[in-house]
Amino acid sequence: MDAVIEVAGVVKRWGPTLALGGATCTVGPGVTGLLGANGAGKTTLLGLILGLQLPDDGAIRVFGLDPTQAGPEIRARIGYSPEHHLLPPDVKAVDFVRHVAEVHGLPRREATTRASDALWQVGLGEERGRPMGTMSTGQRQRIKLAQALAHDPKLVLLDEPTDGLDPVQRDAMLELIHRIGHEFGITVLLSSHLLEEVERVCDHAVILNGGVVATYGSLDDLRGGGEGVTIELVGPEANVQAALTAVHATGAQIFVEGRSYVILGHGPLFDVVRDAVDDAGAGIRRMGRRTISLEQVFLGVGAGAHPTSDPRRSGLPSPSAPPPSAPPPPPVLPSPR
Amino acid sequence: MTDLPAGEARILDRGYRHFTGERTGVPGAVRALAVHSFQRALGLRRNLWAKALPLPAVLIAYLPAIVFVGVVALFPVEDVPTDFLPSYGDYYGFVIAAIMLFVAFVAPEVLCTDRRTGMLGVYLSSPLDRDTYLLGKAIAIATALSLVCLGPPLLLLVANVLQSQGPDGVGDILLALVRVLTAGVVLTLFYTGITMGMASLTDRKTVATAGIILVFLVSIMVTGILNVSGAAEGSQAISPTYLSLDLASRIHGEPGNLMPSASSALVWGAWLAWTVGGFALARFRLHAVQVSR
Amino acid sequence: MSASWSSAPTAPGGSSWVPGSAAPMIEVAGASKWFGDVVAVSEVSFAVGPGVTALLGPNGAGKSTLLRMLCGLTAADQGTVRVLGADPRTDLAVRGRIGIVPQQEAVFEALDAYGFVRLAAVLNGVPDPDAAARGALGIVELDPDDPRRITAYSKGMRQRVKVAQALVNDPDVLVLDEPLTGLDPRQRGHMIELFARLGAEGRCVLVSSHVLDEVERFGSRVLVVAQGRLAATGDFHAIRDLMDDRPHKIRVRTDKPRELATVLVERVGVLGVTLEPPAPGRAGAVVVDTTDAPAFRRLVARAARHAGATLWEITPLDDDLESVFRYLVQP
Amino acid sequence: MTASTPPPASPRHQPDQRVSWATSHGQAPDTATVLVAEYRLLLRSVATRGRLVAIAALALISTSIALAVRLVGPEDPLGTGVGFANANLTTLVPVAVLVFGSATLGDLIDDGSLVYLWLRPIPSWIHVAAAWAATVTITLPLVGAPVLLATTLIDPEGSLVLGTLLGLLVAVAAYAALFVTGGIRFRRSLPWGLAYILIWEGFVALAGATASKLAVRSYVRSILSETTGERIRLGEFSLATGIVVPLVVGALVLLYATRRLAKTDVA
Repeated sequence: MDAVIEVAGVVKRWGPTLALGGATCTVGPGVTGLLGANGAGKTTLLGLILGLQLPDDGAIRVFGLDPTQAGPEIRARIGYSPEHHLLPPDVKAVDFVRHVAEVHGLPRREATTRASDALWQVGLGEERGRPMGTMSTGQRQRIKLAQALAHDPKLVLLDEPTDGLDPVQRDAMLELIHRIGHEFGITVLLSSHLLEEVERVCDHAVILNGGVVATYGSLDDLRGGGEGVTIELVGPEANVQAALTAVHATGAQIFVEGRSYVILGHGPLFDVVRDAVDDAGAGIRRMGRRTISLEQVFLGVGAGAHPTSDPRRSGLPSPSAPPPSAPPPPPVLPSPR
Repeated sequence: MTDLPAGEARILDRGYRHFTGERTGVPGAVRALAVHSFQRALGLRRNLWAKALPLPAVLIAYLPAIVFVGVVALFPVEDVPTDFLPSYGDYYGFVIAAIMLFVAFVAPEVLCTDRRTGMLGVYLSSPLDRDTYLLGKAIAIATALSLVCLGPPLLLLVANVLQSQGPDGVGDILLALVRVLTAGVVLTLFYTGITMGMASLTDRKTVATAGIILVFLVSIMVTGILNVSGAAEGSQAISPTYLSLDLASRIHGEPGNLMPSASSALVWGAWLAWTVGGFALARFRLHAVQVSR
Repeated sequence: MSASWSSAPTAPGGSSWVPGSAAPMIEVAGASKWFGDVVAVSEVSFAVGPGVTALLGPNGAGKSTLLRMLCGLTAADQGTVRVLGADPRTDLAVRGRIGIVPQQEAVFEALDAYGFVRLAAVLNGVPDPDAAARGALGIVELDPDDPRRITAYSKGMRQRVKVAQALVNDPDVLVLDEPLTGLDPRQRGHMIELFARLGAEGRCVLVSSHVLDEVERFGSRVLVVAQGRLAATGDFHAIRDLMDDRPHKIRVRTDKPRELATVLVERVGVLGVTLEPPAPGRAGAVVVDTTDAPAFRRLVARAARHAGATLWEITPLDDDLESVFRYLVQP
Repeated sequence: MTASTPPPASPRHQPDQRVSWATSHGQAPDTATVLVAEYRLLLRSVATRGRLVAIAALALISTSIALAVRLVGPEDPLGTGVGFANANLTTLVPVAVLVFGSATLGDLIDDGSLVYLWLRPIPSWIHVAAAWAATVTITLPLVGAPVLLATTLIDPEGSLVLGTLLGLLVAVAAYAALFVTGGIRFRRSLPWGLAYILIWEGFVALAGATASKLAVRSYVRSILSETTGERIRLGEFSLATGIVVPLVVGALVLLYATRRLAKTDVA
């Protein structure tokens, strides 16, 4: 996995405040989530990657080049979609995207064709000739993505790309970001606060906390191999209880987690559960390997002062600091509510 | 693409195409920024309203030249009094109002809007940095201003030469051409510097335009008061308008009509101060601005 | 023995309040609103009681217009809106019992956080505005003595100042238009917890949001609006169950997909089956189309046992919040 | 785990740890404190550096003109003084009042922050009154004082100073009412206001006696001419009319603004 971005011990101060205190991580191809509390140093890191600020210490390599020396050359191959929705209102979408492509070094004719291609790709084919002042938030987000794509970057930095979108538009945008990272062969660095979206689209994540990279790696590593089964049972209450009793009899521990149950145990747990449910005549709405959510990892690494008492996970003590492949916490009897 | 033999077909992969050509780098970026900003300043590729102010102002600057040339062309040579045609230095006297209005409009339009429309953030995350960005903007503003500072006298010179009214003989023509070009460039740089400096003080273009016009008027008024109370003629250098008129006539060899007693050093010094000061202020303000990501 | 785990837990967060049983705090009857000849809201009727209710709908469905109507910021062209029994458009007193977090970011830039929240307290006639302002800012974790003006605030901090302003007059009704934008996960969790607590106290908290995972954590009462009309109301999971008559797609990941598929076709009467080949590090799967989801859920374990296939994973592909939302809002 | 018992039917109950921070429920807020609070808010949000510098520059120009006139030493100081006062009271003062007046509530409506004033249990006349007061208290010192000073520079004659002062107060009061309402009624109220001052009062109202009745400027002129005895064209109303009519019209306009604000669609 040849790294696209390598960050080694980077320190950056803004006057008295320490924005980054020795951050170290690497970002490879595919889609990587950049996570962190407000003020954890995400914006500063993006600025250093773009070569807009000089690090006080440590080193950064983007495409193997040093942003402090080869800033313009790197920025020519980076697409950036900012967080704000500001766009010149009286400029046509296609003119705007073409202009940004030209500024990134594409000759005029190539920039014109690629601009309309990019707008078609983000689903703004018909509206590309309209001035951007008449566009909705959803359309503006897609224009910002198109201008980041048009000049064929090797790396795309997206800051809250789904902000302001409704669920259906959000789904389409995430689908497109996934395609960019995997089909178009462009590395995507996605900065977002919505961990559920990062879980859905990203293969890797970098979690910043207080100016230091708390943890980074592939999502599967971060969330750890899930032992045990999460299952949502349906059907008459008696049958459900009977099924659970049968499973409990085999020595497995059972937790309540929102509307489903977490079953931890040894041996062929999946078959045991299957047979117990069949014998008891209960039904299965949803079932799968138990995984820790990215949010628990995020809050676990201290990115949160106190873990959220998310109603859905009220029964399960959130892991304090799960090293990537640590076994789940010792089972406890479900806490009386 | 040879035609396919009968009965065969191909589905072309319209997937994402990578760009493999040569990238134009920072020079290309500066050129793209300059062209784009120049077009916006003159309202090209924009709706009618955007053209409402710049185009008439440019026309007004050329009108006197066209009239002079027209008169010379239509009437037989002997009827035209010899001192009818203005010297290229004096020409500016006719159009200084149009120049001041146009100049007060261009820099704010080119510099101020980028921060409010989020474009500054887009440019600074491209191969441009703050200095190359300012260079691109300066080129756009200078080109636009040269339309009114350089164009009209040039048109007048060309027309006169063709009608053999003005200088004749290669030497004279060349001399006149060089003087017209110098005056044009000097004034263009002068107004580009001042207006960029003032436009960088705010990010609302209407406020910037009003500010520049206010500075021009107030400086004229203040020089008026100074003259009334008997200050040295050189003090007129604090008014950009008077300074530019005087400079133009000096470059064309006529003694400075507005402040003959002021030494050339003082006048050129004032020119340098205004111009370089303006550019420096613009650069300082741009480096100070905190670009919200 | 059976007491060692719980029966199916009621909706956690104590907002298990069923709207019918308490006096509704917001009542809307046949409300409509036009902007010129564009219908923004058409004949919407609902009632909202204490607790947290999430307002969902695609962009441009009339959510913001509806929220503004509830606060009396804009008049209904038809129908009636009653908040705490009064019309917020005309009755001044009821406005003092409403707290609002509007969608737009603009606040009084000339003030600092403390000044802004204190002003809200004064204008609401709160007896001790200083204490109220400090209390409200404390709840949203903002420092009342921060001298910076709000212009210098980040989006997340600005959002929290707006929430503090909405809380300062101890309102009975809280109307929040996408209050969590710009907040990081921890702040988001803290805010959700706060709203749940406010709802549990019997206040009526109406929150509009686009992030469905967030909505589920608010509690589960929803109002879904689409194209200006009410698409669904009530408990989100109950809505999901109402949709059982719809054709469902369910993916079953197993070590013997082919054998399980045949048994499912014979014994469970599914409409159609598609096989997903195993990928490296992941087992193969059977994607089942069925119109009788409850039957499938009951019989899948038996079928797997019969086929000798281990059930690694069962995932309903259109059962999550988003597909329910997509189903409800389609024109 | 027993399901938490549903709270009793009373609309609000007091769980042990209540999120509440305000003691009792607010009764109707007392008018005076609210008026002062809004007044101070609008004063601060309107007095931006840009506006203050711009209007102060204009006032500086007018005073420097008066200084120049004084240096030259006019033959008829009273006539020149009245001319100078008239010019200022009918152009500089209205422009200054427009710049601040239209911004008081106009800016809040444009950027959508009006909701934080509007959705309160207070009658809407309070917003309009606070806006009017803020406009008056900014323009009087910023523009009023320099104009008064400049006029006395030209001719310190008592009747001129009195006339200018009276004209100034009436002009600021009337124009403030006009432009605060303009800020509420029109979206881009600044250009419309300038059009009113320069085109309507500048040209149309000079057409004849009846037209001049519809411009504040004519009443201000009448105050000046009545107090100083200098005849000014189209300024023939009596002192009483000159003072009363603009103020009454101003009050009516503010009433319209109150009703308009109560009926407005708030973002």
